[in-house]
Amino acid sequence: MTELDLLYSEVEEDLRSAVRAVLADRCPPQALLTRCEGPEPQDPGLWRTLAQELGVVALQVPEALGGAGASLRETAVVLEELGRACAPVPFLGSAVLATTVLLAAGDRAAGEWPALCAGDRTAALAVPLSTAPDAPFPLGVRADAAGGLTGAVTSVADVPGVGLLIVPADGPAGPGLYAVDAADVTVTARGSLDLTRPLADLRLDGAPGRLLVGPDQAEAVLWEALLTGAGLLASEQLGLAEWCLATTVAYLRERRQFGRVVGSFQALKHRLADLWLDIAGARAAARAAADALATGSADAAVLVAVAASHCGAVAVRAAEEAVQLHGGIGMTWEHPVHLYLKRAKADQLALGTPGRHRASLATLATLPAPGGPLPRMPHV
Amino acid sequence: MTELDLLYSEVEEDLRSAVRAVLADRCPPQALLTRCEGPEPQDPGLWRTLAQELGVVALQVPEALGGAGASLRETAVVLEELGRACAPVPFLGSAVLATTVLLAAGDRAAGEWPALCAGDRTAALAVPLSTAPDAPFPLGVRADAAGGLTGAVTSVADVPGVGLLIVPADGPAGPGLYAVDAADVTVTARGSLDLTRPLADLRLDGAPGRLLVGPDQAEAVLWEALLTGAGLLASEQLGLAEWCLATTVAYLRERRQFGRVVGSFQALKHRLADLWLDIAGARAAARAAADALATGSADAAVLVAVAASHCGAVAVRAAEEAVQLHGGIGMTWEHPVHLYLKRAKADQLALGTPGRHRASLATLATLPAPGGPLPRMPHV
Amino acid sequence: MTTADELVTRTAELLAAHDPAATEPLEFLRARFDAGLAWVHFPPGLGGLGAPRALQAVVDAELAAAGAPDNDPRRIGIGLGMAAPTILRYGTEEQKRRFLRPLWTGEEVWCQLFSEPGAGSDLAALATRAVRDGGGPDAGWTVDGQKVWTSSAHLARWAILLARTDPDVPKHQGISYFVCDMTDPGVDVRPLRQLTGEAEFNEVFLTGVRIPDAHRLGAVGEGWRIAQTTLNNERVAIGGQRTPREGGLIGILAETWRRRPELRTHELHQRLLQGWTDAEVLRLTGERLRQQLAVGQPGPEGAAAKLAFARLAQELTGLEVELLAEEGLGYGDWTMSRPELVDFTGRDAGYRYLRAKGNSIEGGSSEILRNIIAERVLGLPAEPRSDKDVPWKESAR
Amino acid sequence: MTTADELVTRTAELLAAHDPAATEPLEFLRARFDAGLAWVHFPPGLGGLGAPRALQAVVDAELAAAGAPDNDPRRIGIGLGMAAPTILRYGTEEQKRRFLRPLWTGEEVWCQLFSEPGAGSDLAALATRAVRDGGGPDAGWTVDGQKVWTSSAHLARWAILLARTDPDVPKHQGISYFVCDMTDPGVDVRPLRQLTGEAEFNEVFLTGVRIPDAHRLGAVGEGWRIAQTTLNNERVAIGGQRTPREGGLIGILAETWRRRPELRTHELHQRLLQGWTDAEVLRLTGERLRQQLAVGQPGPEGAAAKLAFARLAQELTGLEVELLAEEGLGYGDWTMSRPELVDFTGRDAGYRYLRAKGNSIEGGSSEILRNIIAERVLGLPAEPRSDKDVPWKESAR
Repeated sequence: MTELDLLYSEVEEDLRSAVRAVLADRCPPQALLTRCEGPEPQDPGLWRTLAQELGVVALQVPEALGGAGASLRETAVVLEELGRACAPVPFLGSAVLATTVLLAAGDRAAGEWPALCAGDRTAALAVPLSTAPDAPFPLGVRADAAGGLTGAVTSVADVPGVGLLIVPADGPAGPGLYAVDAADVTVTARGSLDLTRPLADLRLDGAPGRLLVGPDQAEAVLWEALLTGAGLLASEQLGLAEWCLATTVAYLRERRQFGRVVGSFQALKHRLADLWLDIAGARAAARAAADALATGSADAAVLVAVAASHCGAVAVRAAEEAVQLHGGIGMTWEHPVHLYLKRAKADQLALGTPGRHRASLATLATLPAPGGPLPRMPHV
Repeated sequence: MTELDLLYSEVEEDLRSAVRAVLADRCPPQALLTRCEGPEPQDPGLWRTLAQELGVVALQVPEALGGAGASLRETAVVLEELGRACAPVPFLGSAVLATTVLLAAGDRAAGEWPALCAGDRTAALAVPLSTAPDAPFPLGVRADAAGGLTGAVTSVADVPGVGLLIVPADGPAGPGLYAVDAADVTVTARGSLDLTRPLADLRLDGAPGRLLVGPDQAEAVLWEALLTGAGLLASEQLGLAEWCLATTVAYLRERRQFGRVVGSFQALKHRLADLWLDIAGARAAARAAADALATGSADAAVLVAVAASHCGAVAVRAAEEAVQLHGGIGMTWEHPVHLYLKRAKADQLALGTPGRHRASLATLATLPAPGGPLPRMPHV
Repeated sequence: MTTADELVTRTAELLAAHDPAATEPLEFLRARFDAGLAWVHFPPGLGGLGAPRALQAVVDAELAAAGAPDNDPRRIGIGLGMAAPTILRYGTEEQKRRFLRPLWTGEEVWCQLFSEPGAGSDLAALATRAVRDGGGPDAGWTVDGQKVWTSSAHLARWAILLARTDPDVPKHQGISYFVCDMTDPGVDVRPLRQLTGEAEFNEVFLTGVRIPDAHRLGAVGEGWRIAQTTLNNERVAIGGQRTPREGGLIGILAETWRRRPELRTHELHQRLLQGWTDAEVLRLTGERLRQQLAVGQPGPEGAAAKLAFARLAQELTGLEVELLAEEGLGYGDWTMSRPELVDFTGRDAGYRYLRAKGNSIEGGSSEILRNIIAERVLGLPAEPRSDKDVPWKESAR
Repeated sequence: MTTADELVTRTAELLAAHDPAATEPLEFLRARFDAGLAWVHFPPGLGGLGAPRALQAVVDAELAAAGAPDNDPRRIGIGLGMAAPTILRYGTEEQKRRFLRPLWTGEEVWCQLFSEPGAGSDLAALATRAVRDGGGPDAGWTVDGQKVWTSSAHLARWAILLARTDPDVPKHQGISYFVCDMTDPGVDVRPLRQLTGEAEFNEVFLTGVRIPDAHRLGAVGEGWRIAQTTLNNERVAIGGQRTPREGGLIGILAETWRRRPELRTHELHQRLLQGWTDAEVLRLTGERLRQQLAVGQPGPEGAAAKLAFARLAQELTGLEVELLAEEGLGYGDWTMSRPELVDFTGRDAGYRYLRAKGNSIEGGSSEILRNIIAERVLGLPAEPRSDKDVPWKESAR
C-alpha cells in the first residue's frame, strides 16, 4: 500500500471556500424548498456558475481537453460542499459518472469536452442510480449493427436538462458504452424520494448511438465509473452529515425547554458526541477513497467499499438524528432538514447500499462467506 | 395459535418467593466468589435443599414418579431465580436437559427417578453446552452391540458430582440415547468462562450404556431436550438481566460524582430506560416460550427461537452495562457483577447463539435466505 | 357486576330493537350508547354499564357479527382516547351529558390543543393565555395564543385546550383545562405540511376566543394535573392494542421478502430476521400488557410500548426502503393533501419511512418517555431543575 | 531547524561511537539520550534536539536497522506518555535533569496516583491530603490517602501524584501535583485483582508519606490544571499510534475466520464484515490524526480515538467469543497473576472479551469522553453543576 494523503491541501481548502460561498449565495435552504416543487428541480443557472466562474464541473479533465487538470481529490471536495448544501445540480451524474466514462473513451469522446467543460451541456450515465459497481453489465438496451439503440433504462439520475446520455448496451460484438443524444430518447420523470436529485426512465426506440467504449473495455470502464461514483459519493455523504450535525448543534444551543438550553441535556450530548465520532471516521474514510481513486491505487476498491459502506450509513444516521433532535419543527415541510434526510436515504441506495459494499469485502479482503468458494470479483 | 398465558400465576409467584429466599440465604454474592475458586464450584448442599425443602429439581416430573407434577412454566420460574442469583447448581443440565430425555424414555428410565427427585443424584446430557437444537445428531460416541460406549464428548455442562450421564451415541441400529454411570467415564474438568457453570470433557472407553431412546425417537427426543433447554434458558437469562439492572440502578442511586447522584445523569438514565424496555420484552418472550413448551404448542419452536435470540442478547447487554456503569469497581474480582457477565456470555453460546436461533426462523417463519430452497427443519 | 352473559343478552335486545340493516347508522349508534353498550366500563347513563373494561370485546364481537355499524374509532380517536376519559373523570355532570354522547357516536369530532411552538417536550412552558372577562353569570375567559401539531383541527367541533390562567405562579401551577369551541370566530386553523408532503396536522391560532366558564374542566390552576390523565390515556391506548403475528409493518416487509426473491441478500436477511424477532417480542410485550390490564394489574409496560413501537417502526421502514433498492429511490406523490386518517400500509415504502420519523416525536418524544421510565419506573432521580419553582413569567424560555 | 538528513548523520555518529553489538543496552540508551536522539522534539540537554516530533521516526528507523536496543516503551509507557511531558512543561530545571534521563532509559519506572475509590470520573473530588510539615529548608509535605487503579505501582520507583493541599477552596482549586517516592515506607502497594483473574492494577495506600517540597510540580493549588496536560498526553498517545490494516484485534478475528471455515455462519459473516470495516475506518481516522499532528494541525480526533477504540474492541472480542462457540465457552486460566504488560493477543478469546471491558473505563471513561467531545468540540453547554464553586470540604460526596 502506498501512503495515503488524508488531509486537505491548501488548494483544496481554497476550492472548498469558493464553492461554499457560491452555494451559500445561490442555493440557501429556502430556495431549495421552492425549487424542488417547481418545474425545474435542478438549477441550470447554478450549474453554469459552477462551470464558468469556478471551473469545477470538469476538475479532473485534463487542461488540454478544457478541464482543470486537477484530480479526483478536488472533485471529492466539491462533492462535500454540494452535499453540505444538498445542491440541486447534476454533478454526480455528469461530472463524475459520465466524465469517468468519457475520459476512458479517449479520442472517441473528444468532441464532447468543450460543451461539457463550459457547462453548456451535461451528461448522464444511463443506469439505475441504485446500480452497484459489482452488478452485472446491464443488458436492457440492445444496439444493432448500425448503432441504433432499443430498450429501456429506469431510475436514471440527473437527466432533466441533460444533453448527452451514455448508454450501456448489448451490441453485435458484445457489451458497449454508447453516446446518445438525449433528444433522441423518450424521457419520463418519476417521483424521487430525493427531491433534489430527480430520477427519470428512458425509452430508446432505435435511437442513434455512437460507440464510445467497445466490448474489450466496456465492462471495466463501467465498473470504474461506478466505483469512482461510489467512492466520491462518500464525500457528498460526509458533507451532508456535517451539515446535519452542525445544524442540530446550532439549534440545540438555542432551543430552551425546562428552563435550560436543550443542548445541555446529557443524553443528547452523548448521542451527538457519538455521531461526531462516526463523522470523524467518515472524513478519514472518504478522504482515503478519494486519494486512492485519484492515484489509481490498487487498494482503491477496498477503500471505496469501506468509505461507501461507512459514509452511507453515517449520513442517514446524521439526518435521522437531525430530524429527531429538531423535534416537531424537523418534521415540517418548511424546515430544510427533511431534504437532507431524503438525500441521505437515497444516497444510501445509490451505487450500492452499505450492505452491498461490505459484502464485496468478502472477496476484496479475503473474508469468505460461509460455504462455497470465493465469488469472482470482476476487473480487480 | 392458542392463547398464550404470559402472566405469572399466584402459585408461580409463591414458588418464586420460596426459591428466592433460599438462594438469598444460601448463595449470596460473596459466597459465590469464594466457592467458584474452591474445589467444588457447584454446591451439592444447595442442590439437596432445592430438592428436599422446595421440591423444585423435578418440577415437571409427574407425581407418580416422585416429581412435583407441575409444568415447564414453573421450571422456568425457578430458572429466573437461579439466573438472578447466578446460582452454582446443575439445574439446567439435570432438571431440564436430562430430565426431558428421561421423561421421553418412559419405563426405561423408571429406576432413575427416586434418586433424582430426592436430589441425591444429578444427571447431565453429554453434549457440548453450545449444541443448538437444530444441530445434527452427534456421532462422536459409538455404541457396540453389547451397549459398550466408546468415544469423546467435550464441554459438557454440570458434570461435577453428576451420577448419571445421558450420552447420544451412534449404535448398531442407528442413533440412540444411552444412560451411562458417570463412574464409568473419564471426566476431565476444563476451564470455563462461566465460573458458576463448570465444563468437563468426557472420554468413554467401552463404558457400559443402557439404551434409553432408540433410533426411531433418538433424534426427536434430543431435539426436544435441546429446544426445551434453549427455551427455558431464556428465563434464566431474564432473571440474570433483571439482577443486573436492579443492581446497577441501586448502585447509581447511591454513587455520587460531580456533587450529584450519578443516577441523575440523563445519558445513563436513557440507557437504563432502553435496557428496561428490552428486559420487558425478554419477560414477555421468555414467558411465551415457557408457556408454549408447557402446553406442547405447535408454535413452540418459533417462540423458543424468538425468546432464545432476544433474551440471550439482552442478558449480555444487561451484564455489560452493569459492568460499565459500575465503573472501576465493576472490573474488580471482588464485586460479583463479573460472575453475571461471564454467565451471560456463556449463556449466549449455550444451546445455540442468538444468531443461530434467528437463522432457524428462516424456515420456521418462512423467511427464506437468499438463493436455494428452504433448508429442511428436522422434527417440526 | 355485569357478566359477559348479561352483555350478550343486552346486545341481543339492542339488535332486536334496532335492526342494523334497517336503521340509520347514527340512529343505531345513539341507541347503542343509550343502552350502555358503547363503552361498557363507563357509568350507566353515559354510554356504559360500569362493567369490566375487558368485557367490551364481548359486545364488539356480537355487534360485528350482526353487521352493526361502528363509530369509526380511528376518525375520532382523540375524542375516544383522550377527551372522553378526561371528561369522565374531571367533568361536571352537565359536561358529561353534553359532550360524551355525540363524542362517542362521532357526530362531534374532537381535537387537542396542547403543544405550542415553544412548548413541546416542556409542555408546561405553554404561553397561550386565558384571561377572565368580568364576573357574573356570563363570566368566561378570553384566550389568545398559538397551538401546533393539532390533528383533526379542521374537522373538529370541540377541542381540549390547555391555557395559562396565572402567569405569576410556577409554570406547572398556572395552567387550566378548557373545552374550546372550534367554531368560534377567533379560531384560525391552518394546515401544517409535513416532510411526507401531507398536511396531517394543523397550526391553530387563537385570537380573542371566548370560552364560557362552564366549559372549564376541573379547577382553575389544576390543568397540568388533569392533562396527565389525558396523556396517560393516550399512551395506554397505543400500547394496549392487540395485534396478530406479522401485523403491521413487519407483515408488509415479510410479504415483500417472500414475493420477491430477487431482492434478497444475506445482509438484508439478517436484518429481516432481527426485525421479525423484534416485532414478535414487541407483540408479545403488548399482549402481556393486555393480559395484565384484563386482570387489573396494569404494568409499566404501557408507557414503554410507544417507545418500542417507534424504534421498531423506524428500523423496519428504513430496512424496507433498502430492500427495495431501485424502487426505494422512488416516491409516489409529493402533492400536498389533507388525509383524514394516517394509513401506514396504504402508501409506498418511502412514505412509511418518512412518516415513521414522527413516531418518536408525536404524543411524547422518545426522549421524554425515557425520562419517564427512568424516573417513574426505575426510580432514578430527576435532573437538577431550575424552572419548577419560579413564577412562569420570570422563567427563562 | 533540524532536518531529517542531520538526524541521519547524528544517528550514524551515535552508532559509530557506540556499536550496539558491543555495548550494554543501558549504556547505549544513555548515550542515545545524551546525543539528543531519545525524543528529538524535547529540548537539547534533555534527550532531544528541539526537532519536529515527526522526525523521530527517522531516528527510530535507523536505529532499528542497526539492531540497537530500545527502551521497551510498553513497560515504561506511563513515564513516557504522562510523566515526561508534564515534567517537561511544569518541572524545574533541577527536576527535569533529575527525572527525565532515567525515566527515558527505563532505569526508573513511573506510575500514576490519580484515581481514588471516591474520585473516578469526578477526579477533582479526590480526598488524599497533603499537609505541609513545618517551614525552613527541610519543609515538605505529609501525604495520607488511598489511590486505586495504579498499574506498575509494584514496579515503580516514582509516581506522579495528585493530592489535596487546600480543602477550604472549591475542589478544582485545592489540588497540587507531586512526584512521590514509591520506596517511602508509608507507601503500601496491594494487588487489585480484576475480572480477568489477573492483578494488572494495584491499590496504593499512603500513610504519612513524606514528600520534599522540591518534588512538587508546579505551583501549590495548580494541580488540576497540570493534570489536564498529563491526561491529554495520555489520550493523544493512544490515538496517534500507527497500525497496519488488520493490526490488533481484527487481525486475530480475521485469521480465525480464514483458518476455520467450519465456524462460519451468515450472521457472523455480516458482523465480521461490519467489524472489519469499523476497524479500517478507525485505522484511517488514527492515520489522519497522525498526519495532522505531523504538519502541526492537531485535530480533536485524538480525544475520540480512545472512545472509538473501546467500542470496537468490545464489539470484536464479543464477536470472537461467539464465533468460537464451544471454544468460546472455555477460559484458559483464572489463577491470579501479576502481568508486567497487558497483551491482548497472547491469551484466549475469553480473556480478550473480559479485558476489553476495561477499555471504556480506564484512562477516562467513555461517558466522560463523550462529555468532553460534546462540550469542547461541539460547544454544547455543560450541565448545571452545584459542586464547582463550593469549598471542597462542604461539598456533598
